Amino acid sequence: MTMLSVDNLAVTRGGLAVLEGLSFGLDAGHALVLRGPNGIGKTTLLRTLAGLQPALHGSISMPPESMAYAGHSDGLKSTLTVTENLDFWASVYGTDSIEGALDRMNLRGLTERPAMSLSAGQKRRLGLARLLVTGRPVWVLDEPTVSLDAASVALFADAVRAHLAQGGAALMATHIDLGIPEAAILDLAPFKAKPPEQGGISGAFDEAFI
Amino acid sequence: MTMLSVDNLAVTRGGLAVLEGLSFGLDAGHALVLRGPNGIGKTTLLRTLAGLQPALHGSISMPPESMAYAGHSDGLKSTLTVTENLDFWASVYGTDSIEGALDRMNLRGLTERPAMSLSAGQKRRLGLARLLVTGRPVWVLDEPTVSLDAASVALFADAVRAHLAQGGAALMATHIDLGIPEAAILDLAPFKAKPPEQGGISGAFDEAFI
Amino acid sequence: MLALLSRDLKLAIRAGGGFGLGLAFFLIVVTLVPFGVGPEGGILARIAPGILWLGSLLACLLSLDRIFALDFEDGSLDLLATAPVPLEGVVTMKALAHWITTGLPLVVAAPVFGVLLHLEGAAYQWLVISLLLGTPALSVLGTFGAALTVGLKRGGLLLSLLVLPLYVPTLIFGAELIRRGAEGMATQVPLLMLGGITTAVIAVVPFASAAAIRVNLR
Amino acid sequence: MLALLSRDLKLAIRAGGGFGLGLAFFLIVVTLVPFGVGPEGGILARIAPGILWLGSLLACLLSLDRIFALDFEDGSLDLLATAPVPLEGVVTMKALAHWITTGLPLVVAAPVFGVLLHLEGAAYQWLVISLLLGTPALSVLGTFGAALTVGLKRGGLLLSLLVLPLYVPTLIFGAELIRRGAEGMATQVPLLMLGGITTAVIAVVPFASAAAIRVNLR
Amino acid sequence: MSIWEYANPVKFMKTSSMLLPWVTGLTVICLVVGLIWGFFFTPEATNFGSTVKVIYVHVPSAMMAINIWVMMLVTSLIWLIRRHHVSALAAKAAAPIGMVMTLIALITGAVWGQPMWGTWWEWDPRLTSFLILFLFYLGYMALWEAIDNPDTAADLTGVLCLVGSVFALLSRYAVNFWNQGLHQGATLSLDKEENISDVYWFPLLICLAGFVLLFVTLLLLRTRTEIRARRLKALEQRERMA
Amino acid sequence: MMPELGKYAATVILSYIGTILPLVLLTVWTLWKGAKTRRALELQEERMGRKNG
Ligand code: HEM
Ligand SMILES: Nc1ncnc2c1ncn2[C@@H]1O[C@H](COP(=O)(O)OP(=O)(O)OP(=O)(O)O)[C@@H](O)[C@H]1O
Ligand SMILES: Nc1ncnc2c1ncn2[C@@H]1O[C@H](COP(=O)(O)OP(=O)(O)OP(=O)(O)O)[C@@H](O)[C@H]1O
Ligand SMILES: [Mg+2]
Ligand SMILES: [Mg+2]
Repeated sequence: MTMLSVDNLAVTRGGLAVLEGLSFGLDAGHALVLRGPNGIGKTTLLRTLAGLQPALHGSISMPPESMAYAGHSDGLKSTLTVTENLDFWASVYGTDSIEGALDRMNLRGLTERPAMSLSAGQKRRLGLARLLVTGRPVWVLDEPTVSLDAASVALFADAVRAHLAQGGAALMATHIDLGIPEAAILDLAPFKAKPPEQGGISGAFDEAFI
Repeated sequence: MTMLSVDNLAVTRGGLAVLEGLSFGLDAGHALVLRGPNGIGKTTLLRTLAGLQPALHGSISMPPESMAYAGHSDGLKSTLTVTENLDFWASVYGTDSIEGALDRMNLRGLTERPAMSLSAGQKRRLGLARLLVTGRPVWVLDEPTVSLDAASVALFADAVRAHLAQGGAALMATHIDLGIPEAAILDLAPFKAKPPEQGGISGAFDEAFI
Repeated sequence: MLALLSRDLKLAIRAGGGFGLGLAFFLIVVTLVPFGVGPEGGILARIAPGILWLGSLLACLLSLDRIFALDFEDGSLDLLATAPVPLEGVVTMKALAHWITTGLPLVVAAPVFGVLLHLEGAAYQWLVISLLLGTPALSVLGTFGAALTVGLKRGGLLLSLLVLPLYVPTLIFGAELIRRGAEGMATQVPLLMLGGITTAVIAVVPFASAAAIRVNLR
Repeated sequence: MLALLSRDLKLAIRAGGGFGLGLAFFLIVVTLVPFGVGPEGGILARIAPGILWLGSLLACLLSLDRIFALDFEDGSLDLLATAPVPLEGVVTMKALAHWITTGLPLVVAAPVFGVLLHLEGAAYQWLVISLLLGTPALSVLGTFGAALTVGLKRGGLLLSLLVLPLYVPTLIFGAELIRRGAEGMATQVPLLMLGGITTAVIAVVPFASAAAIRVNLR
Repeated sequence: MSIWEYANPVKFMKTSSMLLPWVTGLTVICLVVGLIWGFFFTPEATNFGSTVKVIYVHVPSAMMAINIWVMMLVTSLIWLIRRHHVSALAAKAAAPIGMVMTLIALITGAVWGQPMWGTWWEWDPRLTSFLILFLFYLGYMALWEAIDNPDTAADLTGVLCLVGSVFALLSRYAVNFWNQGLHQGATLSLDKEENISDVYWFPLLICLAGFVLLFVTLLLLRTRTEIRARRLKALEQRERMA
Repeated sequence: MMPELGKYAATVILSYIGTILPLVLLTVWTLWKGAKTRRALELQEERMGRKNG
């Protein structure tokens, strides 16, 4: 079953196209890793898929209410404890238990700590635990393993595998190895937007003035 | 020549010792990589060395005004351009030219962009360029290559090597490979602070209450 | 949705007495006015309704700029915008939390501050009524301003600048209501206007705020 | 050091008219007061010195909370603390930048606002003098408050609570200076006190602020 | 044995638990005797009428409000200079008591002002400077609450207390300059005993002692609580470490 | 028993109430907080199996 399909998509940042002609599909049980040099537009693409900004062109289709997004920052409240942070997101998404997520991300020993007193990697683990409590099938993750040590990367890889096994799907941008060799890889470099005179797409906001 | 020597150091976070009994020296022309799982105390150690917090015990010696510190965040002003950001730090450190740094970190094409419109990796490159303009011999870096793509990691490794060749030294905490195989590695796990009853150091602030 | 409200209240309390601070600021404004204006009771009584309203308005204003800014900075706003809750609801809950932590305590404490400014006896009941009717509008309008300026560094002053003109009608009718009440004149008109403004604001403005946030996240 | 000043000024301008916003807020407060108080010229003239001082004080206050907060959040403060500049100097430069963007424009524009409030003729020169002497103290004290609350979420209101009582002497002598000046009374005492307070504050408080920042970074 | 030994939490806990029953007993005796004597068995004064009885709650609370701030200043300095934890915690423990004392002085003053000056509130220098003192207490307490790390909080509130004291004094002077005021002058000095006759003087002394003792009792209780809270936090962290 | 307070009865009584009530509240709060902390500390000490101070 296709969870997400993207057709001839073009995305913009700061009024300028950054990626164009992008088409791919993501099936249930599969993971896709986005790669590409800094500034190619991975974050922009993921934000567009998450509905945070409109696409310039092309179409995105996915079942309604099926996506969970995690960006560069984790959305943690520094004065709330680990449990309170997770509980909040669980009730926003209408799921009930955070116990599984705490175990899976090895946060058991930290439950009563305010998020502010966590180390960089511990914060990130908490951010990933949030994904587990959303109960959404399509994960859209921007550099999920930043600051994680080897053991935590393995935890993350296990969590992704379990998610895929339950029929979920995952789309991840990264520069480093995620420890999920079975994931397909999509290199974004070929889709870099070209200026219109070289056959690139036109129609980004500012183009009207050119 | 020894640039930095640490003797029987103990560092605290939130009133509790996290690392203890740490001794090492760093010679000019050498690099040392700190490793250890999330939350072991790498950031705490580096902040202590940088003089941002007092050590619980032990001594740190290094020539005065010789250290440049770069933490998890880059200290960029989002409304200033790349050049303005660098210029500011250059004049704070009393060095004059930022041209070399721009070239070495491949920021030439971005000079007039406000920092806010950079991608995660571009921001990090700018943060590293700041180090180059400090003109300080001892670099103390916390996860310097987060969010960098492979090409930028190589740029960074080259910059470190050039710095070492000029008689500098570098101390770096990281979880991923920095591409500097000649650097010595110090695993912090054995230095984890133990409770006093197991022979750990006592005297952290809250100990008086126990 | 209620989770959001309870989270915001929790955050306000954690951050060191969310409830008390608005009040304390109000108290400070009320204290400073006589220093500026001079201590004579007559003059103070004359300007008391205006000052009390101005004080609550400013107390409101100062707590405003962080309504969305913190959520924006730590990425929660992105996550809330992709979560299965309507952004209009989020905005309304934020305004409600703001009112509970700032507006409501002001309503309760205002009579005490009235004493400090020699407010006339008949005016106290009208003071409470007008604040009770008016402050919700302040919170909702403030949320709108905060939504417009979310993501701007140093939004504080800009926010005030945007919001204060929107506060003018509420301020005018609020202070007028107290003044008329104190002098025993007819109070229907300001009362109706104040109620009307608040109702309309609560019904309409959250949509504008949600739209502003969507644009700002883009 | 100068680099720091010019950076802060640049930031203030980039962030959408740093200079204008303090003024605009001042203007709004000055226009809202007649709405709250009623438009009679007599009363307005009577309370004008106080309101002008209160207005500048609040305009100052509103722009205060971000003096260090932004630098703390993006890590610049850590880097500045490890840079070869004394933290006392950093603090002083920050206060100076704040004064240039907020205090100075207020001094220049205050006479115009005086007209709006029917300020008496003889008072204008004293208005300018008292603001010129007093506002630097406001900025330096504000920097102290900002240093105490750096790193606290939702510092805005707490900051006001800490700082406003410290503003009391300046406010009293400032407003008194204008009032006495307007009435042709002797102005030495308030003048000397105002100048003395400002000088002492500038000489001493930056050390306290720098100490507070060091503690906060720890 | 030096006084600094009491800066050790364990020593302080031991000593204070020994002291507490005695202090508590004395407090109750003084307060009950003083207040009952003041309320029931003092004659009317010519200029104040029966309201002279208010003096037995008004003056002690007003004096305590000031003295507690001074005590906080001293303990803050001890903390800043010698870094004895108990003195920082004592300052923290004293603040709410001082705030309540200030509040009582304001309430009784306001109630007293109604018949005497015909107004609940007047911007008299003495009254106004109390209002400012109240604000300082509020700010001090709010800062303690807002900071997580107790060490940091102790340092910052200490600095605030220092700066605040200077400005409290300055405000007092400024306020005096600004408004001459209605409030009673200081008749309560020991060398001018004739100003206040013995009938009023003795119960007042007892009340004063009662308020001081009450402050000591509450201070001991609250400091003990703060020390326990600190110890609890340390133990929790220790548990986490193991 | 009750002394003759005359026309100022309200003033005197109000001021005593205004004193005793805050003091009682402060005391109750202090004791309550003390008891709460003490209980939490005892629980913790029990759990960690240690006792001193
Ligand atoms: C909120 C209002 C008031 C405040 C904050 C206040 C404050 C004070 C203070 C600080 C003292 C000095 C205690 C000392 O000797 O150190 C005092 C004493 C006194 N107050 Fe008030 N007061 C207030 C209202 C009043 C009123 C309305 C009256 C009666 C008309 C009054 C009568 C007195 C008297 C008789 C003393 C004793 C004077 C002496 O012997 O020193 N106070 N009050
Ligand atoms: N506000 C903006 N205005 C103009 N250009 C922008 C703006 N924000 C980002 N860009 C540019 O858009 C491009 C895409 O950025 P994006 O953040 O999507 O990159 P990325 O692939 O996620 O990079 P990284 O791996 O470094 O995170 C970059 O070249 C960036 O410089
Ligand atoms: N404010 C605090 N109070 C109590 N404990 C804290 C506080 N801040 C950090 N810690 C704890 O101190 C320990 C050291 O943290 P530190 O940030 O130095 O780790 P790190 O080695 O840099 O980890 P990472 O690789 O995840 O960045 C962690 O266990 C962390 O949870
Ligand atoms: Mg990115
Ligand atoms: Mg770290």
